[in-house]
Amino acid sequence: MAEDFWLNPWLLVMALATSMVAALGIFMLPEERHGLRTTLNLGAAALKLVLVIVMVWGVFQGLEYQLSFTMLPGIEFELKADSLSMMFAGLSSVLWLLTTAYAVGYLENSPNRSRFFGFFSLCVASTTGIALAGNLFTFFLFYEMLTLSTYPLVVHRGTAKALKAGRSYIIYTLSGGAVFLLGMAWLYAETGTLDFAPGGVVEGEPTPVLAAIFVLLVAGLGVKAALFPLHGWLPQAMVAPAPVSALLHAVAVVKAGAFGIVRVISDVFGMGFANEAGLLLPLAGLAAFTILFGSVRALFQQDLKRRLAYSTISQVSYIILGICLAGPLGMVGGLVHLLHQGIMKITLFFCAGNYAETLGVHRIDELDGAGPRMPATSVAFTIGAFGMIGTPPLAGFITKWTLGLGSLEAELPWVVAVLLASSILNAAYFLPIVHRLWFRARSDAWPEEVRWGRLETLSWLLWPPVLTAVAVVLIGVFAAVPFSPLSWAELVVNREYRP
Amino acid sequence: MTPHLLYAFTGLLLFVTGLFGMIALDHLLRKLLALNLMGSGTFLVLVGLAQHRNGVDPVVQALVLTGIVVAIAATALGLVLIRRYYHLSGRSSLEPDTNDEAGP
Amino acid sequence: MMAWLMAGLLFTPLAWAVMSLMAGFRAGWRLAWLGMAVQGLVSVLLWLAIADQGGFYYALGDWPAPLGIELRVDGLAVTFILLTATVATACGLHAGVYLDPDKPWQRYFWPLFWFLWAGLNAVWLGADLFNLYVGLELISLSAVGLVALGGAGDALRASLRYLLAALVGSLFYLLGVALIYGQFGTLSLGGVAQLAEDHTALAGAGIALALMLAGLALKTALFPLHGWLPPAHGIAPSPVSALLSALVLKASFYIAARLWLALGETQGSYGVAQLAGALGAAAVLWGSWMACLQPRLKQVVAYSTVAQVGYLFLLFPLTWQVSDQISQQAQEGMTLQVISHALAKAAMFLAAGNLVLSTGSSKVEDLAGVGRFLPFSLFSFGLAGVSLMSLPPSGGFAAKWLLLQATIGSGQWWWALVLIAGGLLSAAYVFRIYRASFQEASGQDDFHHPPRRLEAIPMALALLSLGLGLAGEPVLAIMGLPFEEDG
Amino acid sequence: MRRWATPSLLAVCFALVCVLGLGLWSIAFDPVGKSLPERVRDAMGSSGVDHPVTAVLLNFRSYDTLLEIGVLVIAAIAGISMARLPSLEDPAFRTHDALLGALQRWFVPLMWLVAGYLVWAGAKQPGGAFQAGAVLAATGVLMRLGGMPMDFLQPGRLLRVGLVLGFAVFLLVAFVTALVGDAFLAYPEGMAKSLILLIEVSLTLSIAMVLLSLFVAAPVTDATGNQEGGHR
Repeated sequence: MAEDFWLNPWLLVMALATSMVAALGIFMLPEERHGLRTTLNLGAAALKLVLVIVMVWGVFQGLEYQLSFTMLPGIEFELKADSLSMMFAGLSSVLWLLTTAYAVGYLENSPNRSRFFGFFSLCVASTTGIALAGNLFTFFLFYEMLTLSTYPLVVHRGTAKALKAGRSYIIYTLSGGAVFLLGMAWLYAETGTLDFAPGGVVEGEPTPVLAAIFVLLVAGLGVKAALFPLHGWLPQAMVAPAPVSALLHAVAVVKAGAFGIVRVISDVFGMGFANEAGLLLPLAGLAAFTILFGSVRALFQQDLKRRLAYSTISQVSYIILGICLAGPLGMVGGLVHLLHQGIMKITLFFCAGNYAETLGVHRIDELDGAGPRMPATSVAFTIGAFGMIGTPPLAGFITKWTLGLGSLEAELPWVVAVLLASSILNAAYFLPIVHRLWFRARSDAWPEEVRWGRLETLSWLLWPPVLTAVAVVLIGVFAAVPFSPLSWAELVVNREYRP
Repeated sequence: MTPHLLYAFTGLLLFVTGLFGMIALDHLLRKLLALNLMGSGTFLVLVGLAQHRNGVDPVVQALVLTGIVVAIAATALGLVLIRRYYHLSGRSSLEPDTNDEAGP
Repeated sequence: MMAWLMAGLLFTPLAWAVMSLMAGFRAGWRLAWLGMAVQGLVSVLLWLAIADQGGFYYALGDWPAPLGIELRVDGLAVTFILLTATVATACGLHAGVYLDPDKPWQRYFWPLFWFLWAGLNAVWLGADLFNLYVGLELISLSAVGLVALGGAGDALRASLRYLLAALVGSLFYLLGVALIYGQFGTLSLGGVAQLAEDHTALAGAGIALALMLAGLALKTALFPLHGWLPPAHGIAPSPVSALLSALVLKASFYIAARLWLALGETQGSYGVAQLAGALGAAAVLWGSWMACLQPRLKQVVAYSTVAQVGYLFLLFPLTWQVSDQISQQAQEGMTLQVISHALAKAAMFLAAGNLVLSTGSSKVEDLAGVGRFLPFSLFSFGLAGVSLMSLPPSGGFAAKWLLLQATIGSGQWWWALVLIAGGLLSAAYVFRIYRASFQEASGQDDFHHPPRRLEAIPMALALLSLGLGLAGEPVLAIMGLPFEEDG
Repeated sequence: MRRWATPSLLAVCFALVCVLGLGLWSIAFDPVGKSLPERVRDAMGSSGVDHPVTAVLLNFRSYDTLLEIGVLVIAAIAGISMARLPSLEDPAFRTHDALLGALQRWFVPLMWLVAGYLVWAGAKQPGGAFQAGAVLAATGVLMRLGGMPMDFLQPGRLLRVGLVLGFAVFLLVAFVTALVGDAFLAYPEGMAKSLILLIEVSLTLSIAMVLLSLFVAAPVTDATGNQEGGHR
């Protein structure tokens, strides 16, 4: 009986449905039912987290959840929970809970909240779908749904700037989706299958056609992963409200792209095949270039959120770089960064949002003396920043260390140089901010200060970054403990790619 | 070459003449007449070709009768519309559509 | 049982046309409820029966073809009959609330509506070339009548253009029928197809086929013969626009497709197939581009129809002298495209009507701020847009997927580019509407709220079109049922 | 641009004539398949009438005819929907001409007689409902021109009943035959002749009514509506 419960494939549907049903409920609720909406939203988020934890446990025990039905002749709609998908699903469900709480505080007293939270939930439903997709077709289905459900969030404020950003976002992502579709259709015509399988489904000799398909798929995914030169939408999308930026950057959109690339390389083409076909090295080069390019561009940004945006462009490419090293250690490094970057980046965005909401500060040069005024937020920011730079023993260090080992294992020493250069650049654009926070005195008043009672800011806004900052420390320090991101990434690699 | 075939070729000629008128003429009544010419041409082809082949063919005669009734209905509808259009707008031709005068 | 169903199917719309002519608008609406229920029930039962037993020929008057007229009752036909019942019921329910019942001419709406429905059913089932002509005329004339009903000068001009185009198209078709009859001596499509298989590449039959296709292309508003469509579909009352775009266009296309599948292989040529595809491709690009430029909401939707119809014509190159499997894929893709476009476009026109009603303006730019007040209609519009953009999981996407497979499989990769580009261009005009509605308006609160029912109908249609992709397999399974010749 | 439009159109039309002519020629001398009239001849015995055209129209291909009458009714509906209400008939258009009046007195009864004959004759020789209806409608036109009051042309219930009577009878026959017999429009054994006659007579009346109402619907209503719905 208990066995049946653990194995129940309807867990997959329920995990998907929690946010979907929440979205529908929220759309139906009248605008002024704030309390009910918040309860519904947080309740769904918590329930989903529980479901995912159950499935994580199940997968850890070696179970595999699977559910499918035929959509079109030869095409299945398939949901599947393996260790890799649980990684992404776990990340999204944890961070969804936090981001929802944060957004409730952030959007207090602003209009159109019903619409916002509705699409917010849809967005998370799509992310879960992406994580649980059991074949490329299902993946694409949710991938496009994600595009659609994030658009209203990006243009939420309805200003000319927001609409412009939304337009560029949609042009980039839909074109990417179209390219991906072409690649997928071609792949199906060539191989007759779209399934995900450990070690890949592509067989036979590498051919130019397969290489072209690979390029199409990666290019389509690279748009969302903000791979150079397809990154143009990301800095513009910063006009969205802070929780949206946090979600776009840390959890949903860019990660969907990166996760998709991982799936394509490891479960469709197969690491070995892709490497033999010589497809991975150019991609690794592109990722390395993106890492450096993003960091350099970040140096010159004066707007806090834009600097973080370029930092994201740079950091997400670590994941791709890790996979492209084509070795187990590199893969562990890439996968673990999927989680690490998410948690660190969301901390930074929460903090940036707090500065904007509480003090009215958007630019870096206005941050002088924010540390003493908002100590908890600033400590969280500092931890996040040091994590990004890769200071031991924080999360970012684990990533860079593993990646470094991976590149040596793959005998690509130049990657180590890239990692080092990137760390120096990270320091160069993060440390001045930290310096301003703590070591510069404030001379004039804050642009738009709001007082929220006893605490430095609204408690809805304060707790999420504090919790994630603590997590950054913990996952770094206890990286070797079971269920830590690192151990799970090792589990994924061990289970699926070293059978 | 039977006389029936001659009818068919005449019908063809009428059809294309009607088509020419339909495109080249502006006045709506003329267009409608051209349309009727096309219709008559078609009926001639229908009967002529079939009777050339089969001799007297009651099937096509019946078809043409049906076709004539349909053509009458269409012509009548066209006339009703043209008349009302003329009544309301004072125009008897379809000038190039500008699209955005339309709508409430 | 089957005989009763067929009798009910043929009888109901015509009988209701007669009865509602006797009644006023309100009484006509009450009658229509009953009629739609009967027709819907009959359609569903017939669909189930065909799914169970396979298709058959129904000889009217008990005179089998070629002497009498036969109806071809197969999976595809009943699928379209069911589709017609769905969309027409939705439009009818919408119209009953939407149209102003006090205008004296509205009483004629219902008879024309029912005649239109009857004509559509006649075309779906038709297997006799001349009978199809009469069915087409039944559709055209009632559609023109609906567009013109109570209209002002502009509406009349639009309906006149529509009428003239439709009649010229019909006459081209009829001339083609005349030639076919002269060539093969029969009017039954099945009989013609059989003879054509024994005598391939007859010059006269090829010309006849080209004539018929040209006429039907004009009636289907294939680029560059689409000029009559946007004014007519844009200016008609929304429920009528929905009917026209969703169903009426498909009728002429359906005939063209059946002709092509019966005769194309033996009497057609590579040139004709590629030309039809090229014009369809041009329609996709040009229609979408024009939709991006239109200032009026309903014109945007109307041009979108021009574009979406273009996809259908890719059927011609993708079924000409290719393997059975690819032809099957293309046909399935075409069917799904017809169904999903019908549902989505009807939803879109009805939702657009609601939006126009509530903002009191037909301009796209006046939608600013409507997102806050009318999210339900806007949401329906958006969901329908998903299908038009052919994003998953909509029926439009499933159609595109199958067509993509067919293009790649047949090596005609250039159509794949058209499919992809068309999807992106349609996103451009759909997002243009979204964008306008997300704009924050300065203090404009002057929105009128239409009744709930008006909002629910487009939503239901949009959801159907969205869900079609998920249920593609069962729908296609019915459509592709083997046909039993003796039935 | 405009200067070249007509010549180039002419050229296109000429090319079209050539192509179509070629097609016609090739068809005329290379027909395939069997001949349909033979089948008509064979089936005449059970058709219920003697004249083959009538048999085709009202028996073999009666479904075509049913739909065709539907098309005619649609045109009539569109016509009366645009007429000024409530009366279709405008007294201002009446003429009072003594000669016309005298002519009428002679002609109208004669034309009725002719119409009746045409219906009846349709069973054996050329003639039938449509011809008779046309003659009947012409009578109405003549009466109207002569200033005879024709109250039944007011678009009231009477007119609408008249318009659809033939269609309704035809449809009812079709439905009943489907329920009791084998198929839609399959006349039961031995009843073909009387049913066809019933249909013919009622069709004659309706066709005349349709044509007449289209002719008489001259005055046009000025009222136009908001194209979109009435809720604002």
